[in-house]
Formats: sequence, C-alpha cells, structure tokens
Amino acid sequence: MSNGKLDRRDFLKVMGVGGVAASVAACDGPSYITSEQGAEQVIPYLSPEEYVIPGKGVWYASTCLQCPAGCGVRGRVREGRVLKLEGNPDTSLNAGKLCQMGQAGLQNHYNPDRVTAPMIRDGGALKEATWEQALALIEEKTGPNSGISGSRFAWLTGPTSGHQGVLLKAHLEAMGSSNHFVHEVINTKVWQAVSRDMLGQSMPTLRLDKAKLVLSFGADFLGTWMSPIHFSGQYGKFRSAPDRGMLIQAEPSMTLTGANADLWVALRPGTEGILALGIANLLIHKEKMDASMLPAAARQLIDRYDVATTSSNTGVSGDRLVRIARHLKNKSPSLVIAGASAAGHAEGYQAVAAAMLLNMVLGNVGKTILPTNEFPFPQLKPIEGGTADLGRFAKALEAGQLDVVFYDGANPLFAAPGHLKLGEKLDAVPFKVAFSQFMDETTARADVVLPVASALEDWGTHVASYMGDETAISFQQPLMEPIFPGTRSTGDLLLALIKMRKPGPFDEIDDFYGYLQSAIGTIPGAIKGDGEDEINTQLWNHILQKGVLEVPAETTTFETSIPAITLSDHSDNAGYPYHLVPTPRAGFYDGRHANIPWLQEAPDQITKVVWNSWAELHPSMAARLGVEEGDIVKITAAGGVIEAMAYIHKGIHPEVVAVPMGQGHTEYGRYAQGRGVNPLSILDPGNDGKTGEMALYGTRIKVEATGRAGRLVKTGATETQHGRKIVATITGDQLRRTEGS
Amino acid sequence: MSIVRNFIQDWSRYRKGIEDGGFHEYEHMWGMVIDLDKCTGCNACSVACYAENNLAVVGEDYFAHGQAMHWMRIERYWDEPNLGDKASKDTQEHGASFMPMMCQQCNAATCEPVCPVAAAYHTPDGLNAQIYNRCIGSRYCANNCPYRLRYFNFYSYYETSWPSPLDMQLNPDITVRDKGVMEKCTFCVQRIRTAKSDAKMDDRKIQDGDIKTACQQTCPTSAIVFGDLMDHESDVHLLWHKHQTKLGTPKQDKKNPELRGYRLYEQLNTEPSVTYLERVREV
Amino acid sequence: MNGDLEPNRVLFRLPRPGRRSGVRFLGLIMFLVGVFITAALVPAPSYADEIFTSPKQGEPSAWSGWLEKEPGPFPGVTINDEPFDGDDVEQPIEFPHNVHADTNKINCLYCHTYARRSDVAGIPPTSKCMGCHSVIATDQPRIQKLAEYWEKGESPPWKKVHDLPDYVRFTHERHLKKFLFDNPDMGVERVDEVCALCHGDVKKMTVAKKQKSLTMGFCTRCHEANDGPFDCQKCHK
Amino acid sequence: MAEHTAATKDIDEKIAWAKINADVLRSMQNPRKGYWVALAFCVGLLSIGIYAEVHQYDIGMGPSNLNNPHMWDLYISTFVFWIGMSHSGTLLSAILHIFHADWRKPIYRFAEAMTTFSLLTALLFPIIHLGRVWNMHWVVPYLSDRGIWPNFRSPLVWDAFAITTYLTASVLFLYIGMIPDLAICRDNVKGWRRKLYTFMSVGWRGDDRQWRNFRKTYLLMACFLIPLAVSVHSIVAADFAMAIMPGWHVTSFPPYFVAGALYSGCAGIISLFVLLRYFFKFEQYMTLPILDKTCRLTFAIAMVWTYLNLIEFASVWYGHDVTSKEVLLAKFFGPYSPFFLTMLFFGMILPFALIVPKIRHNMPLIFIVSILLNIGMWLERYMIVAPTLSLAYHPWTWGVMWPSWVEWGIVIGSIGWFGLLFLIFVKVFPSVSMYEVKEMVYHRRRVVFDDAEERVMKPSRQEGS
Repeated sequence: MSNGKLDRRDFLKVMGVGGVAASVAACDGPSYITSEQGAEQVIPYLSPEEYVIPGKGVWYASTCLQCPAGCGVRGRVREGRVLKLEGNPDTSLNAGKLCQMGQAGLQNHYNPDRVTAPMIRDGGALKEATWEQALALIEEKTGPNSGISGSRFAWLTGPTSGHQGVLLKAHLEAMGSSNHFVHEVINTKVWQAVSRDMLGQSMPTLRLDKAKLVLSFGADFLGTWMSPIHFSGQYGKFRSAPDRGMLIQAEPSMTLTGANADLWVALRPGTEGILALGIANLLIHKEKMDASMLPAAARQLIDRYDVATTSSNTGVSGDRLVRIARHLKNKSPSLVIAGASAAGHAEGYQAVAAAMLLNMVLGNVGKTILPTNEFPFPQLKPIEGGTADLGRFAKALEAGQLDVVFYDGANPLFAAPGHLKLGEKLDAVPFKVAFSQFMDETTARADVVLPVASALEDWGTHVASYMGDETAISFQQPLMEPIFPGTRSTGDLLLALIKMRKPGPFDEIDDFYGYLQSAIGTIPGAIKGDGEDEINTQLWNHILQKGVLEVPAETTTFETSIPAITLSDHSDNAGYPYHLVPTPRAGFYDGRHANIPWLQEAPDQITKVVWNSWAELHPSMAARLGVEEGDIVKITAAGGVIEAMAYIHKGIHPEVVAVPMGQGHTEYGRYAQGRGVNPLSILDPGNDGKTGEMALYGTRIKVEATGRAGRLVKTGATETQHGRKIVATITGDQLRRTEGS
Repeated sequence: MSIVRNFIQDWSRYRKGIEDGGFHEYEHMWGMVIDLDKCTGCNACSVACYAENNLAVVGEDYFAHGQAMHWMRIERYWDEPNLGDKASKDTQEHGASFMPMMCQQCNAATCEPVCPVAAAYHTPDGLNAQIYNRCIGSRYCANNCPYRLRYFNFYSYYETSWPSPLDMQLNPDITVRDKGVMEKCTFCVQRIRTAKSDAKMDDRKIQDGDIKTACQQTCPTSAIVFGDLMDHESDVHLLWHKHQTKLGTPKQDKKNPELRGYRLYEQLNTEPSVTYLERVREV
Repeated sequence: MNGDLEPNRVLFRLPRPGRRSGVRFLGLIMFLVGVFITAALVPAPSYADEIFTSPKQGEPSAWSGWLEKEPGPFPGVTINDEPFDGDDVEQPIEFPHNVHADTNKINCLYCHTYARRSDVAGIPPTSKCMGCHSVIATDQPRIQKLAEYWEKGESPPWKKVHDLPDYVRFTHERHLKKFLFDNPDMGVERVDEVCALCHGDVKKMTVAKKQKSLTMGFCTRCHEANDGPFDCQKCHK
Repeated sequence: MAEHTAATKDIDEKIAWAKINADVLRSMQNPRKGYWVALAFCVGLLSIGIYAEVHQYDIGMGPSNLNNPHMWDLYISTFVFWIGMSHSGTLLSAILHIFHADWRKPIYRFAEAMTTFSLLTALLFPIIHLGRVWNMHWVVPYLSDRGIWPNFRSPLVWDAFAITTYLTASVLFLYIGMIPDLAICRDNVKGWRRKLYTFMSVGWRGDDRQWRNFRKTYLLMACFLIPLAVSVHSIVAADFAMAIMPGWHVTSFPPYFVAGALYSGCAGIISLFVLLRYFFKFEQYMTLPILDKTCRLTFAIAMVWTYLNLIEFASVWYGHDVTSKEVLLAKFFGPYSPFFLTMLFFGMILPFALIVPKIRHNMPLIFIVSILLNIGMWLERYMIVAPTLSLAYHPWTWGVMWPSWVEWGIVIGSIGWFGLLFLIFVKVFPSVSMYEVKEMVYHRRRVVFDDAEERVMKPSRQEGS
C-alpha cells in the first residue's frame, strides 16, 4: 500500500505512551516503590498532527459492518488505538445509537483469532505463505492465462453495496462470469418480494412511531429484522406518552420483540397467514371495517377463515382473535409487519402477503407504510442476500459447473442445512479462495486464504437496504492502522484481481482509497467541490467528518395490487410431531459473532444463558418428556440430530422447540469453537414457493429426553419477582390517567 | 473537642440536608432515570459497559460460579405481580419484564460505612465511589448491598480476558482491576471527570448533555437518561420532578400516587440516585 | 505485529505481589501480629477526628502544622521540598536539558507542548527536534544519532522517567492552568518554576532524573496547601 | 492413688505440695510417642491449610468458590466460631475468679491458653478472607505519608481493635497468672528451659510484696478482661447486626453472640478437660466434681443461648419484615435445613445430656457430646453467614454455594494451627496452675482444719475472727 502518498493516514501512526507496567512489591511501605523510573517507553510521533493530542480521544465516523443494517458509528481513537464505538448521531438510520453487536465490533477488530498472513493449501493443510505466492497462485488459476471460462467462476459473498459492490461486479465482468451468489441467513427477501408485488417497491418506509398499534407476525424488529436500531429508535417514540402505542406479537417462540409485547400470541408455526386472514375476517365481519378495495378473490379468501377455522389452525383462542381485532379497530393507524417466522415456510410469501393485505384492510398504507425515496445511484444499490442463492449455489456445485469459487463475507459451510451436503460438494471444487478475517468453517476448507482488513481498518461505502426517511451513503474509514500488517483491504485486493485479469478502466487507480476518492468526486450533490481539483476535497472532508452523505433522491408513490393468496391448512406429521424454530438472536446473529467474547458472555435476552446453546421448551412439553432445566434433550429431524440443554419457559408454543442460531462452530477461533449446537444443520429441505428462500421455520422434529443433564450456565437465580416491587408494571389506563393527553 | 464540634456541625448539616432534599451541599448530583417501558432488554448497554469500563470476560466456568463481572446486568422476570398472576395461563400473556440493574449510587449507601479502609465513599458529586487501589477486598460492601451490584475480582482476570491484541482496546482512563478488588458501576466516572476537567479548562459550567454514560449513549430506545439533578433545567431533573421522586425522603410524598417514578427498595432508605419509571402494559 | 504498536499494549494493574510468592505469607502473618499488637498499644493520633470532614477553606486542619505556608506564587510548596534522589535512566540519546532550558532559555512548553492541552505533557515529536537540529550542532555525536533515527523514519524510544502508577490520573493542563495561566503572579516565561515543583530543577540536569518522590503524600501536601481537590476519585481512576 | 479416681471423689486435700509440683512438671517433660503423633497430625492439618492459603494467595479468592451473593462464607463463620471459643478462658479465669469459685483453679490455665490460641486462630480468618492480604495493615490507623485513615465507621475496623486488644489482654492475663508457676519450673529444670523460665518468671521469689502485687494485678486484669470479652463478641456481632441484610440486622445479636461464645467455649473446655485428664493422668486435679460443675455451667449457658435463639425466631416471625421471614423459612425448609436442624438439635436438645450424671461421668461419651456441641455451634455461625447471603433482598442473585476444598482446607488448617499451639503449650508451660491448686488444697484443708477446730476450740476461733 502506498502509505507515503496518503497523508490522511498519518494520524493513525501510533504514539506509544506506556508499556507493560511491572508489578509492585507486596507491602507498600514508603510508597516510592509504586512507580518506576525508566521502565516504560514513550515513543513520540515522528511528525505531529494538529488535531491529535496524546491523552485526548478523537472521534472518527465510520460505518458498522456487524450486520447488514449499515448503522453509522463513531470510534474514539486515542494514541492510535480505537477504544470505543458509539452510534453516529449524524445518521438518521441509528441516530447515535448502537446495538450490542455494534459495540462488539471492537472485538471483531482486535480479535486474537484473526488470520494474520495469507495461507495456501499444501498437501492437505493450510500453510502460511507470502502475498506474492498467494496472488501468483490466484493468477495462475484465474488470470488471463489460466484459460478458465467465466461461467465456471463464481463469487459467494454476503450482502454488499456501494463501491465494493461495484468492484465485485467489475471483477465478475472481467472474469466474464455472472455467477454471483449472495448468501444471508437473516434476510427480508420475502417481505421485499411481497412489498414489490403489492406496493410497487421492495423497501417501503415503516413508521412505528406513527402507529398506535403494531401487530407483528414474528418480525423481530428490535433484534434482528431489517434495521433493528432504526426501529428501536422508533419504538422509543412509539412507547412514549401520551399516545403510547400497543405492540402485539404473534410468533411460535418468543423473540426480543415478543418479550416487549403488550400481548404475546403463541401460534403454531406456519399459520401466520391464516391468523392474518382470520383477523381480517373479524375486522370485516365483526368490526364492520370497509373492505371494498379488496378484489372479490381476496374477499372470498378472507371469508373462509372464520374464527373457528382460524382458531383450530393457529391454536390461538377465539377470544384472543376478537380482542386483537377490536384493538386493531380502535387503535388507528396501526402497522402490520411480518418477519422471519412468517416468511420461513413453504407458504412464506403467502403469509407475508396476508399480513400486507391486513395493512390494506386497516388502511395503513400511506399512513404508517410510506413510499421510500428512490436511491439515485443504481450501481451503488445494495446487493441483497438470501438463502435462495445458497440453494442455487448448491445446485451449480452439484452440476459440476464451477471450477473456481471466491468467498467473501459468507460462511456457507456453517449456515447451510445438512441436506445440501455443501461440504462434500465444495470439496469437489478444484480451487477455492477465501477472503476472510477469521478461520471459519468455510475458510478452513479453502485452498487459498487471503486475510483481509477488519471493518475498522478499511475504507468503503455502504448503502443500507432499509434507509427509512433519509437517502444516504454511509462511509467507512479506517479508525486505526491495521493491527496485523499481513492483512489487506478487500477493496485493494479486488482492484488487484481486476487488473490481474483484464486491463481496463481501473488501471490508472492505485488502490481502493484512491478509487473511492475519485468516485466520490463524481457524486453530484449539495456540496460542491472547488471544481478545479480532481478530488472534491470539500465533499471528501465533509464525508470523513460526518461519516454519512445525504444524496438527493426522487420521491416515489405506491402502486398497490393484490396478488392471489393461497394458504393450506395446518397439517400434522405423525413421525415428526413438533416444530423446530431456529431463532436468530441479536448477539450471535447467524453465528458470525460467536467468536466475540463480549457477546458470548452477554446473556441471551430471553433465557439469560451464556456461552452455550439451549433448547427452549414449553412446560407442558417438558412435563411430557420429563425433563427439567439443564437436562439434555435430543432433537431429531429428518435431516439430522442435535442435542441441547433444555430451558423451560412459557414464551413458546407447546408444539415448538426453539434452538438459537449462532453456536455449534467447528472452527472459528477459541471463543466459538466447540460450543453448543447449530440448529441450521438439521433443517428440512423446503423452499418458499414464490421466492425460493429456504423454509427456515418449516422443519418438523421429534424430541426425546436423553436422561443426561448438562450445566446450563445462565445469570439469574429466579424467574419471578417473589412479590417484590422490582419491575413495577401499571396498566395503560393508569398511564393515560396520569400522563395522557 | 474538635470531635464534638465536627459531630455537631455534620449532624446539623445532615439534618438540614434532609429537609432541603438532601443534596444541597453537593456540587453536582448525578442521577439517572430509566424508563422500563422503553427498555427492550436488548443488552446493548451491557456490552457498551464492557467496552467502556474494561470489564473482564470471565468465561463459562467462572460465570457458572457466579463470578461474572457485568456491572450493567439486564434482569428478566416472567411474572407481573401488579397485573395479577398469569401462572394459570398456558403461554405467556405478555412479554417479559426487563430490569437494567447497575449500581444505584445510593445517597445513604449501605456499602460505604462498612468499608474498613474507606475505599467506598461518597463523593461531592453524589456518587458512590470505589477507589480500586485502596480496596483490600474485605467484600463487606458487597454483602451489605441490597441490590447485589458489586462485583469482586476473584481472579486476576486480566491474565486471561484480553489475549493480545484484545488488550489494545483497554480504556486507559480506567484501571484494569487485579484480583482481590471490588468494583462496580461508576456512572462512567471517567467521562464525568473528563467533562468536568474540560469545562473547567474553558471556565464554564457543565451543560446538560455534556456527559453521557456509555449505557445511555448506546441505548437504542433512549430509555436511559442521565444528568445532574441539581441542574434544574436538566432532563433528568425534569423527569424526576415530573414523576415526583425526590431525594432525601424515605417515603415519597407523591401528590398523585399513580405517577410512574419509583426507586428500587425505597423502603430500605438507601435513597438511590436511579429512578425507574414503571413499565406499562395494555391489558 | 506492527512494530509501532508494540509498546502500546498498556496493561494497567493494581499493585500486587508477584505470582507464586505466597510462601512469604507466614512471615507476613507474624509481622501482622506484631503490627496489630503495636497498633493496639499506640494511642490513635489526636487528629483522627479530622478524617472524614475535609476542612473548610481557611480553617486549620490536621495538616496545617506540617506545612510552612510561604508567601509567593505557590503557597506551601517550594522547589526544594521533598528532595528525592532518583535513579539514572539510560536514554537512547543523552538529551541535555541544561543546554536547552538553561543555556538557550528555551521555554519548557515549546517542546512539551501538549502539557497545556492534555493530561500528558508528551515528548516532542522528532520532527520538532529536527526543526532546529537539521542546521544546529549537526556535528555533535548525539545529534548525529538523532539524525540517524530521523533518516530511518523512527522516533527514539525514550524512557519514561516520571511515571505514576496506572491507577493515578494526573492532568498537566489543569495544573498549568492553576499555577501558570490563572496565576496573576506568574507569566508564561516562568513556566520552568511551575514545572520544577514536581519535576525538580530540570534546567540543571542533562538527562531528566526524578527529583521529587511523587508519592501520594507529595500530592496531598500540595493539594492541602493550595486548596486542591481532596476527593479520592478525582485522582484515582 | 486409686481411691482418688473414684467417680465422685473431689480433689484430695491431703495431697503433698511436692507431688502437685511433680505431677504438673511431669506433664511437661519427655513427650511420649503419642504426643509426637498428635503433633504430626496437627502439623499435617496445618499444612493443608497453608497449602490452600498459598494457592488462594497466588490465584485470588476464586478457588474458594465464593461468588457474587456469597462474598463471605466459611472464613467468616469459622472466624466467629474461634472468637467464640476464646470466651471460655475469660469466663473461667476472670469471671469465676471474681466470684471466688474455687473449682476453676485446676482447669483455668488450659482454658486461658485456649482463649489465647483460639484468638490467634480467629485472627487469621479476617486476614485470610481479604482479597488483597498484602494490604491488610490499612485497617490499622497509623501515620502514613498519604494522610489517610481507615474508616472508623466500619465494624471490621472495630473488629481489628477489639480483637487485638482482647488478644493483648488475654496474653497478659495468661502470662501474669503463670508467673509463680514459671518460677517453680525455673527452679526444677535445666538447659534452655531454665533460661526461658528465668526470663519469663521475672525474678519471682514468692515474697510477700510480690504476692500482694501479683494478686492486685491479677484481679485488675480479670476486671479489665470481662468487659473486653463481652465487647469483643458484641463487636463481632456488630459485623452482622450493623448490616441491613435480613437475618443479620438483628438487635439481639450481641448478647446472642456472647451467649453462643460462652457456650462453645465451655464445650471446648469440656473436650480439653477430658483429653488432658486422660493423657496427662490429671485425674487427681481435674476431678469429676469439677467436670460436673463445668457441665452444669455449660447447660445454663446453653439455655440462655436457646432462649435468645428462640427470641430471634419469634421477633422475625412476628415482625413485618418479609425478607427476614423468608430467610428464616429458608433456614428451616430450604437447602440449608439439614444444617440448620442439626444445629438446633446439637445446640438446644443435646445440652440436656449434660444434666445426666451418667453421661457426665462417662468420659468418652461426654467428650463426644462436647465435640457435637461445638459442631452445633460452628453450624450456628455458618447458619448466620450463609443463608442470609443466599437469600437477601434481590431475588435475581439468590443462590446457594458449597465451599470448595480451599475453604475447607483452611478451616481444617485452623484446627491444626490451634492444636499445634496447644500441644506446644502443654509441653512448655504448666497446663495446670500449680500454685492455685495448692491454694485450693490449702483452703480445703483450712476448711477441714477449721471444722475440726470449731469442734474442739470454738472460742479461740471466734477470737481469731
């Protein structure tokens, strides 16, 4: 990297104050001995920077890459080290707030298990190599002389956006390939498809703060769904007096959002659509709401689901349905959303569409669901990930279509269900290159490992897939010098790969930083550059300062249409009578953060378990099995068996066993390896008929007690308050009396 | 004689303080309000606290022994005593009850008088200070804390918690505690100290919002409000005022008993500086 | 690892005995019994009552008799207080403070420029040294050594002489503000007198050497005399 | 001498003084094999404790299994137990001395030694339980460069004062009471012992002035020691009573602790009585009537303790404090109930065995009973410390903890330490007070003589008085 050229980076040079403090004698007599002379080193700057004062923290803006939501962060930098991350108050997406995963971005960056040097598979094992060797090998396999045809090359990445996305596409183009598989387990693809079909745009703006009631079908918008911190901010306003909103959550197993619901409805997995239609039925027939905008087919469909049918399918009592309908009628505007547990079934699309239909019946579209502005730069738009691509990828592998696979930001070997047999299929691919920070399951089986810089050491631009009110590009800038000199920026590597393959427009550009600077210069906007300079310095400085650039965007309108919805009734499966719910949790997310000690030690929000996996059971199920908390249960699906310790609570449907995603790594460093189980490994095959997304919540299982007990490590000795006034709760009526309008 | 004189002086000051709300002698009175209705129990504050305060990650075994170091812990209860017993219900009727618990910075703290070496003492800012290098580890303070919010370094956690390069993240504004030292939430005293120092350098007073605790800063729903209770314009003072919790009285003389403010275990007369606002549930 | 980062792995600790030194324990217990017995026989000091009431301004306190309040810019403290003979510290370059501060009358704050803006006074950046020494005294061996470092693009690894324990926070900026900038008797040109209160007479030294004990007693005596804060948490982090 | 071992036989008033000297001095000479075995056993126990403590010193408090609700456990309860043990000596030598109960005379010396050594043992525990032992001297007020002091409001600081004062006083008391005996020893031994006794007997010649001063000093010390003994355990009780925790914040704790202390001390005396009587063949001096009296005294104290215990239950039960009630119920029915009920049985029911003469006169049985009483008293202390910490105000942190090998090791080591000190004592110092036994015998003789005199020459006696 051409360090000398980039003055901007000099501030990152370290000013070392301190060293290792030696220990002090046991009895502190005359206290001269409590400090040493000449034991520590002080290494001054070579050249000073005006804005860097040793001993004072400086805040730099960047973007959080811990999950795809794309929140803005600021890092406190002192003596060349980033010490703390906070939300960037200049963004509208997260407005200065951050979740636990964002806070733990530091330990992603400073992780002791990072890959520090390139590795090449040599005789079955990965051995450290130099960058020259690694790049030479890649050139040999994918360069212009390798003779590889584009169709036999593929990228498997996580969701990406901005200029990295541009470079990725450029590389694919240089390779002559169109095989870009984007994998993301926790996604909103189905919601987007439904929105596109019913509203005319895939990411409508949701306004929880404007709603008086939110009915959520398994959308964990406070934890993992879409843009949790953005929605948490809205939730804070939603919960503010005088017009405090009400939250109803219907889902098979309690999520963080469910744990905050005023009314929590346990329902049989896969019946979310029926519940939505049943409520629509009640609204139309009992609450006499106007449904004239619905086409006849939709009316007929709704009419099918009277209280009895809905109740028998979903397992929700009729009283409760009536109550929900009455609340929906009384509290307007409301907002109905549907998340992972609704979408993760073979009829996931239909279920989400039914929820959207309910929005239309309630007249929420245009009130709490608003059109999103059109992002003006199509090339920078986010490349969304989903699980459908994993299926496509597996098919392509099975057909033997791929000779070379590059991975970046995806760990398919961990996240893929066992039935895909992805491991064996990938082993058959002759050449696999992993761009990776960590030795995860996929990286460990690659042929070449390229260690990349962490999110806090790299440049980049990001466009959030859910942007809310503000159309903006978020910027990522390094907060410190790379900790490990052996790592390189992904952008730099992509540029090198493109140049390696084919001469073209990127030949003039030295590195990703230069590319980014020149690319930003072309952005038209409110902030104009000096005009003469090649680089728009003023804009650039603004961006570095704020971390986010608002871009002008066109307003749009909805084009509503109602597709045909077909839902089948709930059916029993005698062999596998129960349902498996692989719950995503804010924390490990899909398992990518299991190597972060802070997050391993942070108790799960619902069960308060740390450092392990567990299986959530309903007390009735536990009684049936004869297990108590901590006993190990065996969960058998058609695709495999997992064993986990039981945690028993009533926030789960009696026919459901919930096992959190995230643990069960076989690689991935000292903190993650060999802990817990991975529920994704035993998923049943099955896809959403419309979008092809995997039916994550559609697995049928049977459960047995093993007779063994484990040690369920959790915080909290009790589940109840023992009559003490610890968390005092009052009713909404009382709130309206005291703080109401 | 000076013992008698001091005693009389202190006693009269104390009595007067009680009548005037208990804190007129202080420079600042840092206080907090946590709106339990907004708290989602997401744990962001807890991890932010780990990052800010050099909290050790103890690992599964020590955690199982109850030796964890979470200054900010989110408690989760399933029952809701005020709303009647839901035990008969088949599944959970409402969500869970989350309770962010950190040192309540009591103004009549039970931990302070029992410390043999005065490592736990009350600062002129109204904080319960814990001076780590003075602590001899008698653990009396933790025994006498009704909230159980003091954490003890049972091991030299730093030897295992931050394998290189994780140790580069350690905040130099706070000591990394060694074995045998009691520690607890400090209301991010290093931030208070820096902000006060900066304000004094500029010869100005501290403004509301100059200091944000790590938990407050990260709280996604803004459920935590922190500030100076003596600054009558501050958000935290306005909230205390609005919900009629007052320092210096064991029993709150609320005009309207339905107002949401309460302090945990008020009946013990510890006078915490943290007011919780009751959670609301539509039933 | 990046070489620049190496010395930066600060691990702050409290005083503790070395590991595996527990065999001394029995002796310690015996010592303690002695101490306890002695302590029980020795009456408590008469000013024990002053412990928890920090004295009002102007009111005599337990410490008043100990201090000779002297007229002048710094009541109660002088440069000659608390003599302490520090160790000789071997620096990469034997920097002559006397030549700079005494002979050439360079103001302390010219080089230690962060002192008035930050907690730490800082060592001047190497570029600042080279600012003068690219032309001045380039024939001297020490300067040539400096130039060598500069050529290599490195800074000399200076050794810290005045080190406080890691649980102590000392801020240079506030002390300079109090004793220098807010002190009508003082001007910036006399900053060396302020520095000397804690750092000794650096003007007379070549390589800096510890001349003051910098113990807690050293701090508290000055705080007492100058109405500095007595809140433990102000200085202990 | 067979006639003297008869069950009801009191001390033989005809015994020659030289024989008393000889018997006691014999007990200090030529340790037999059994002594060395016992010594090795105690050293073994002590080394377990030292090993555990060194381990804990190196690693931190973690290996002791202490955790967040249980910041204190065995260390503090054993501390209170040993402090309790120390009260026996004061009771026997000081209180009974003032009340002129002459039966104390043959047994008070070892009881005082027990006081001193159990204090020395107790003193270890507050130190061992500190997280940073190497800073323990900060609890003591001393002039330091920093100008800071301990927190005089803390009961732990009071503890430091109280225990050190009590230790000093009881060491002095033990030593002063021993001076005439040391002089006897000095006159009968050679070698290093002679040097030692010469030094320690501070020129005792047994002349009139010395005896007069000695008696005054001894009485003064006794008077001084009694309030100290009461205060030291009241202050230990304050460690708990000053806290706000349910089950600790009990007004009746100081008298309750003092009663418990006297109780366990007396039980300890019975145990040592039996041991010394058996091993040193002190049957002539430690006679059964003395044991009877000791047992009756123990029983009386046990009843006081029982009464205070019941008062505590009643005041919790009829009070309004829900948390205290929870703790009490948890003691009865919770995870601690086996310990608690055992403690109630040993502490309240078992002392009734002491009033049965058959049990009293069966040496092995009374020894077992006294050991069980002390186990009960140890459990009592444990039941004060642990359940409260398990169940305090905040349910989220409730939890029961079982001590680890480190804690047990140190507790066992403390027994070894006490035993070691005591074993050394009995071979270096006379464990039966020779001069006081002589005094006692003299007085008994006087009584016999006087009775005879009364019968024969009544007028002259009247004249004499």
